[in-house]
Amino acid sequence: MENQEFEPKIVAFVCNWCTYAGADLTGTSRIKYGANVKIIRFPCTGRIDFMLLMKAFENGADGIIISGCHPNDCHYSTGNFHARRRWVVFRNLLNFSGIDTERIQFSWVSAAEGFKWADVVNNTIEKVRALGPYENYKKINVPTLFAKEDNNE
Amino acid sequence: MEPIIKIIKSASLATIVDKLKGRYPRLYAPVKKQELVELEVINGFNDIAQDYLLTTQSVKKLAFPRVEKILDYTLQKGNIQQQSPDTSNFPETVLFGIRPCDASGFRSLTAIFNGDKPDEFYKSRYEKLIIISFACNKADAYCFCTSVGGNPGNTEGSDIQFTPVDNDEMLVEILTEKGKAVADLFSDLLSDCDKPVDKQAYLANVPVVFDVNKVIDNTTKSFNNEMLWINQSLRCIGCGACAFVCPTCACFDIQDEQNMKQGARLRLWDSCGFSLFTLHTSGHNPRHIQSHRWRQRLMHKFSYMPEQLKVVGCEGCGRCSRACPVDMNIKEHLLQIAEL
Amino acid sequence: MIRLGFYPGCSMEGGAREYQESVIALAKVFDIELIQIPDWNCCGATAAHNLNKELSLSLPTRILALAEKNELMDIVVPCAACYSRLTVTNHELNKDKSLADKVCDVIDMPYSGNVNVLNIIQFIQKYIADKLEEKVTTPFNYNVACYYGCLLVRPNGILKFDRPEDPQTMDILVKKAGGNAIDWAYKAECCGAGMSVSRTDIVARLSGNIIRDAVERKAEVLAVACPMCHSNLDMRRPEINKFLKKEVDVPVLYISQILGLAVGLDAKTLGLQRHMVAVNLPEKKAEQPAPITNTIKTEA
Amino acid sequence: MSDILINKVKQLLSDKAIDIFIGHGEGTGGRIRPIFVRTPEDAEQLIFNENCKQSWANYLLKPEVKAAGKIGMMATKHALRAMMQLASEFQIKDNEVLALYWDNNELKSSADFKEIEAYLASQNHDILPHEQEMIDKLNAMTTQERWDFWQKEYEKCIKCYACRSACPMCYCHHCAAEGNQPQWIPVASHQLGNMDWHLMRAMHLSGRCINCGACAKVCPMHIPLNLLTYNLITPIQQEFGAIAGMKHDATYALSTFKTEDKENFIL
Amino acid sequence: MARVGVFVCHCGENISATVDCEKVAKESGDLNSVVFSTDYKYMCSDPGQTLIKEAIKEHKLDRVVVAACSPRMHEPTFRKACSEAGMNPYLCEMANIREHCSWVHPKSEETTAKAGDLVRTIVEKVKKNKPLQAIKVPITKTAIVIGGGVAGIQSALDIANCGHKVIMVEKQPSIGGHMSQLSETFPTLDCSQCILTPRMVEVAQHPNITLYTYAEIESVDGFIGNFKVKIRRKSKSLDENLCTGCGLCTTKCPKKKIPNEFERGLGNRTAIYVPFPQAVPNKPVIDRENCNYYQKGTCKVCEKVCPVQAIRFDQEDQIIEVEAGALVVCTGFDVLKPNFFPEYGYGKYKDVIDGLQFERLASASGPTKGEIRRPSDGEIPKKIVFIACAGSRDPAKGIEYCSKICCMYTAKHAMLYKHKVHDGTPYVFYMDIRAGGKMYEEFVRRAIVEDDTKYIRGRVSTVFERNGKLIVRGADTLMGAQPVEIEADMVVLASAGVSNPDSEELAQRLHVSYDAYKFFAEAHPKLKPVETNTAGIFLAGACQAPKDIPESVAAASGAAVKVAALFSNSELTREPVVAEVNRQAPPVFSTCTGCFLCEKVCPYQAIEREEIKDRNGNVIKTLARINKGLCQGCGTCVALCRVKAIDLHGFSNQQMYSEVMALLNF
Repeated sequence: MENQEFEPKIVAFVCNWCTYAGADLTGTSRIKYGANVKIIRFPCTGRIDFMLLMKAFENGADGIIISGCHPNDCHYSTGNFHARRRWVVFRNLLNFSGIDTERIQFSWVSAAEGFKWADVVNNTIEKVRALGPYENYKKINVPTLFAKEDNNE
Repeated sequence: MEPIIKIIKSASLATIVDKLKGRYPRLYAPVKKQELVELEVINGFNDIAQDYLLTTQSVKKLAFPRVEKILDYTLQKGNIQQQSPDTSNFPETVLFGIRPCDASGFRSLTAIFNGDKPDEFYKSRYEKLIIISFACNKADAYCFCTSVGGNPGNTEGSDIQFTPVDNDEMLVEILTEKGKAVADLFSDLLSDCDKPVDKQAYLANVPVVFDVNKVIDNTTKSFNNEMLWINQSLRCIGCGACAFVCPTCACFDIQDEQNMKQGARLRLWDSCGFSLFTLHTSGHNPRHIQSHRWRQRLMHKFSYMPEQLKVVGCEGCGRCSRACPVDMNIKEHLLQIAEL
Repeated sequence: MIRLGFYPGCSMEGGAREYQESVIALAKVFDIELIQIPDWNCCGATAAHNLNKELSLSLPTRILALAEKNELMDIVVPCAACYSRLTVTNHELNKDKSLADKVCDVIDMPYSGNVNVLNIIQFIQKYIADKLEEKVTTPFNYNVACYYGCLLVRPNGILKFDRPEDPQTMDILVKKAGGNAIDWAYKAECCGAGMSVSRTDIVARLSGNIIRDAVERKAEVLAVACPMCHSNLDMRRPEINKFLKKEVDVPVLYISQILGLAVGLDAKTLGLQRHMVAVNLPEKKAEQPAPITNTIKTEA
Repeated sequence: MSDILINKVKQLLSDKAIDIFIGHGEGTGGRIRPIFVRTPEDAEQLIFNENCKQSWANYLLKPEVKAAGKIGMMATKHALRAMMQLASEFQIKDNEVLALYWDNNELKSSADFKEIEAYLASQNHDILPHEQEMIDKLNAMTTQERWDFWQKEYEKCIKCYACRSACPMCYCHHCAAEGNQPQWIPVASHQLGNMDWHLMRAMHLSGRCINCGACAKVCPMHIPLNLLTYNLITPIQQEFGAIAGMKHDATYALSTFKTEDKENFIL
Repeated sequence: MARVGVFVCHCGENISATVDCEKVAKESGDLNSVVFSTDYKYMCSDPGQTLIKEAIKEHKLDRVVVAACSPRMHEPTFRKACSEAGMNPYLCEMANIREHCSWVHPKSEETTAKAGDLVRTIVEKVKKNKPLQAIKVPITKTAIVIGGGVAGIQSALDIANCGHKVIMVEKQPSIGGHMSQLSETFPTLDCSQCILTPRMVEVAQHPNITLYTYAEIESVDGFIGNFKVKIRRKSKSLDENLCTGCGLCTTKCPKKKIPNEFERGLGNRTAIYVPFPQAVPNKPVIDRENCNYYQKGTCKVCEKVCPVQAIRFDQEDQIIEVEAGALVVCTGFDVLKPNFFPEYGYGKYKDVIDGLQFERLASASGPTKGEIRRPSDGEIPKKIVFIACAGSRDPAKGIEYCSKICCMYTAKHAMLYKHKVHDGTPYVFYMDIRAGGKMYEEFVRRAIVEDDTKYIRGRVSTVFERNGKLIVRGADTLMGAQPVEIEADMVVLASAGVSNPDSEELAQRLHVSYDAYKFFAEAHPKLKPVETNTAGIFLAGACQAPKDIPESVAAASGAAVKVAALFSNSELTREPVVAEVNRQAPPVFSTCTGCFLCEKVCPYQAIEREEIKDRNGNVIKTLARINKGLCQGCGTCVALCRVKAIDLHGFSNQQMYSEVMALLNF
């Protein structure tokens, strides 16, 4: 088992109108990418709550992809701009707290960028694979805590 | 049992710690951590804080942990397995160097947890505790143990109590059978007490500020005195610091934490100071303002507990006042109530 | 005492000495010291920038770097050509960081891109204009045709100074000095510039058109802010007159000289004697000249 | 200084300009505590000295205090900024709270947002050098070192929520930490629950923190929580040009955007 | 307990070639709450849909997960099928195991496992789905057309002819807009007034159209189908019901030298005036700023001469409130202000005029009765220079766009000039000739060839006066950038078309977005050219960008169709994917704190304030409320809300949280 190459678990948070559609195009174009990445559909990047990203790491994600419409292309006209600001701040906070922001890939992928989506996914898989499993979180996550024999304090 | 009085050289404490360490699986003692003094597992005598009044948190966590798992379960379709943790296997644990007010605090906790039907977790943990307390030779402006029936040399709840006396010696009081068994480990270091020692003379001076019975009476009578509670708690910001550092606060919350596969039921410290404490699902909150919560805190300790459990829910350690972000000194408030 | 950097460039030390003299004298009146950038070099205002871009940027960059080294963050550059080169250089360097690094490497000096280059009018606007009116002792009550030429206002996208086709800044200054800045058509036309030596015939034609329009609109003085313009309009007057087929003796003064006269500096200090076309301004009464609003009939 | 303050408050109370005054008072063993003065006589207990740096702005929204009537408050710079930020979030209105503050040793009083803004504009609002030093030190660490640093701190947390209670910006009636559908933040004060809580709080305060430092000062476990939010102040100011608590009508940095906002991490 | 059915589609071989669909179906049957799971070759086919419908009935399913293609493809199909089986359609979700799985991964265990993960994730999501009802919004079948130019007229008539009520609001005393100022129109050279006036009259007489001239929009509240609009009817100082439009007052008014705006200052008018003879309504207004009575307190000549006593000096502005279901914004454009080009001497030289002034000169009803005479001395100009792109396509002047109509009208001007001044010479300085359009290129060609217009390709640097002539100096770039000087008698600037000075203010009142040039912005430049980003507000004409008449009319009809389509139902049905602020029993009312930081985040201004009052009417709490009519469901507010008081139907916190948990824990 140990010799087997590490397969990271990656969650992708994407908006419905651009990246989800872009990933659909990757499919219709039959471009291949790693099966490690699984997509969760949001109406807009503006809907992506930073708490969900925290939850993803806590529940064993080794990497996260967040992707939406290019600036000015938002279906709701400005959701991605708001999201972008939040990411700037959130990323800064994570970094300051010692959470590895290398494991979070942000991207703009339009509905026409099927190839780009495959690239983003494959590159992220490679990057996270090189970083290895996210042990920090695995040490403090809930099942580990429960496994302790006597948590007295 | 009758207490056995002995004398020991202060210098022998290190040896005692080593012996305890060799005999018991866990040894807790006050440890200095930056600004805090915390009760921690120690490896040797040198880990122990040299000069401390009290630990920042009380010792209650050893019998009533911050987070305690009381149930484990796994989830599978149509098959939910559950399992309670084994309470018979808690390790024997020595608490070395805690203060008399902490030791006596177990009286309240025991009254609450083991009242009508013993709480399996508390009971099992408490039974495994060996309590070696150090009498206080100093006190601060927050201390008021003498006003609530305690004193700096109170032996209640301790198995052994040490009191520093003259000539780098310490008075040793072996108080229980459990204590005697422990003392046997270092009986070679103990010498007999040839002449009676006036223990009181070596204790800190903690003046009595109020008559606790007056407080109990007046608290009970003042339930409807809105302005009293409002004025007392106007600066209360509603955090849980007081309850969490208190050696006798025993309120808890039950929460399940689970993912898709497994989960656990946890018992967690809670505080009556939180607005959420009594919030109903409907949105109604019977204690909707902070003064009601403050009233509850005092009523609980000085009215309900004396009435129902025959104990005062306060040891006079003053931790709540020290921890209070806005300096609500409980001593002052109790004095005000006593003088009503 | 305000201390500002000063970049004379070649002409201030040669053919346009009176320009430098008048600028320094004028500054002095307003308690401003102009400090020559030590060890300054040529700005490269030739055709060089068409041939070798890096060289054409390196020369001005060295000047700017020297200014920065001497903590002269505002520098006054009276020559319009020098002003153009230095400002364009600042623009190019700030636009392209890698180019800036390369050029700094060439001159072996650091430069941040933050030295502020002021042409003569910007300098006056920023440091003098507010106090000008109270200092005017002898209002310059003549009809003045303000001639801006090309390099002062172009390329507008880079210099961002005044309106390229219809500049106004010098007119405003002349009015503050008590003069009547006339409305005319050749404010920003070409004077012939670099052809000054090689093709005097072209200069005569282009500058001639300028002089003719000014004179036809009753200008008594031309105001300029560029040594090259000055030399074409002043020094080439014989050729111009030949082209115009008449003798025109309207003098050409630097704006600094005009303001200098207005604040009471004497002709010598301002170097008026150095002009080719003699400066013989008629005596005027103290009051303002009759405003020549417009020569156009249609105007009511 | 105390005398000037006492006289002023006495007058305000006897003039009925205010009904209750929140100020600094002598606490146990030299500590400073907030006191609430309702009568001119009680005003004698007020003090003001160099130790009185605490902001009492978190009391402005407390129901019992509001019920007392018109509020006056001895306001430090941070308390005033808290007021402005609260105003920008529609929690207090212009001329609702009378703030007393020292401007160059002169005791000023104002309930007018514009005046307070003008005063604030004249003050320095940088975080303290030793705090900046700590932030720089943390930022200079490796990611793993930072993780270890914070885990050690989070481990101490007992989740008493004193940080939340003391923060003037944590005024929500129903904190997200208390939401349980879904249970975003584990209630338990284990390492994960503690970390989740502190990260969420820092994020919710980003762009709103007025660097009063109350969260860290009140922490009974001495966790330097303020660093989490302070660290975001500079980037938010630099990237978005926003600084909290300076204007009563400021737009929250994360409520708005510019199309030309910069980032360097989005592919 | 939810009863979930999982339906795994093979999509022929599209999915089953790489994913073991049978296994996926079987394993999803082991998931909590899944009471039925199956796989089938084509779920979207009739038998496939029947299979789902029957399973819903047979197994009493209350949730359905279809694992197939992208929900962007077939979500409506399956939701409809579920609905037909009596289930709430919003309790059906899709797991995308085709585009996001079978097509992008090779046949392998991992691919099948991933399909299983995706199904599990959606099963967990769907368990948190709540039954939703499509939102029905009642529609007020009245449209407000703002602006009475050709676009507004067209739009109003089209809507009115569909049988709906229209309220037209025009700022000026008369409708007609810029088109009424034009002489002839390109490329046909038919008279502008002749084709426009009948339509103006039709507007005035149409039973479905209410016309408010001299009126402006004061405020707009509400949302699609339910706008509440306040209209300010500026005082005309006239009782319109009494006035017969006899015009006696205008002839007797002593103030006669007021520059006439309609004639662009080339003619005069009186203080009480009708802007032009064909005005609709043909009733005067008093221009108070120029009226002797209002300025000096005496005169009242008009009152004295009025045979029907219709003058009302004490009349005040009137605010009327109307309800409307849709708005069409047709506020048109403006022409660049004169002093914009100091080097061309506009404003300095009387004989430098702009295109609209030339239209007036050329108009048979204009100040010169259609003769081209220069303003300064009334002489007929023998040499005339037209300067195209006066301001347009000039980044230095801040207008980078092409004003589009100038090439054509400049050619028309040259032609009209030549037709009227046979011995004159028209010159045109141009950058490029943009004559895309039916018969447009031919038209320009005619101007050049038949009417001998001298087209010079190059820009003009300056225009100045010398000896009574206007010297136009420019360059001829086709002659090697040769400098050119033309001694002209008159210069006509094809000044750039710009947005109205008050367009920004109006846009903010309407909550529609606008571009850098303050022109109103379409919802999509190609596919939604007459919509705005605010549902129910449409655009037409030159308020979007400079447009010629046919384009404006086409857009106006387009907008009218959008309005008519909207009005074709009595209710508007919308997807219920909207945000909602939670509500609880007193005393909490909601977890919303009322910080309103969400207010600015919303791209649709859908967040409103709701005051909770006690019985005495005192405000206890102010809460955010989402206007369902405006909300489009982006969820940006949801992620911002600190207390999680806002949630988004269809993508709720519970749903998204469950998805993350389910995806990662197995």
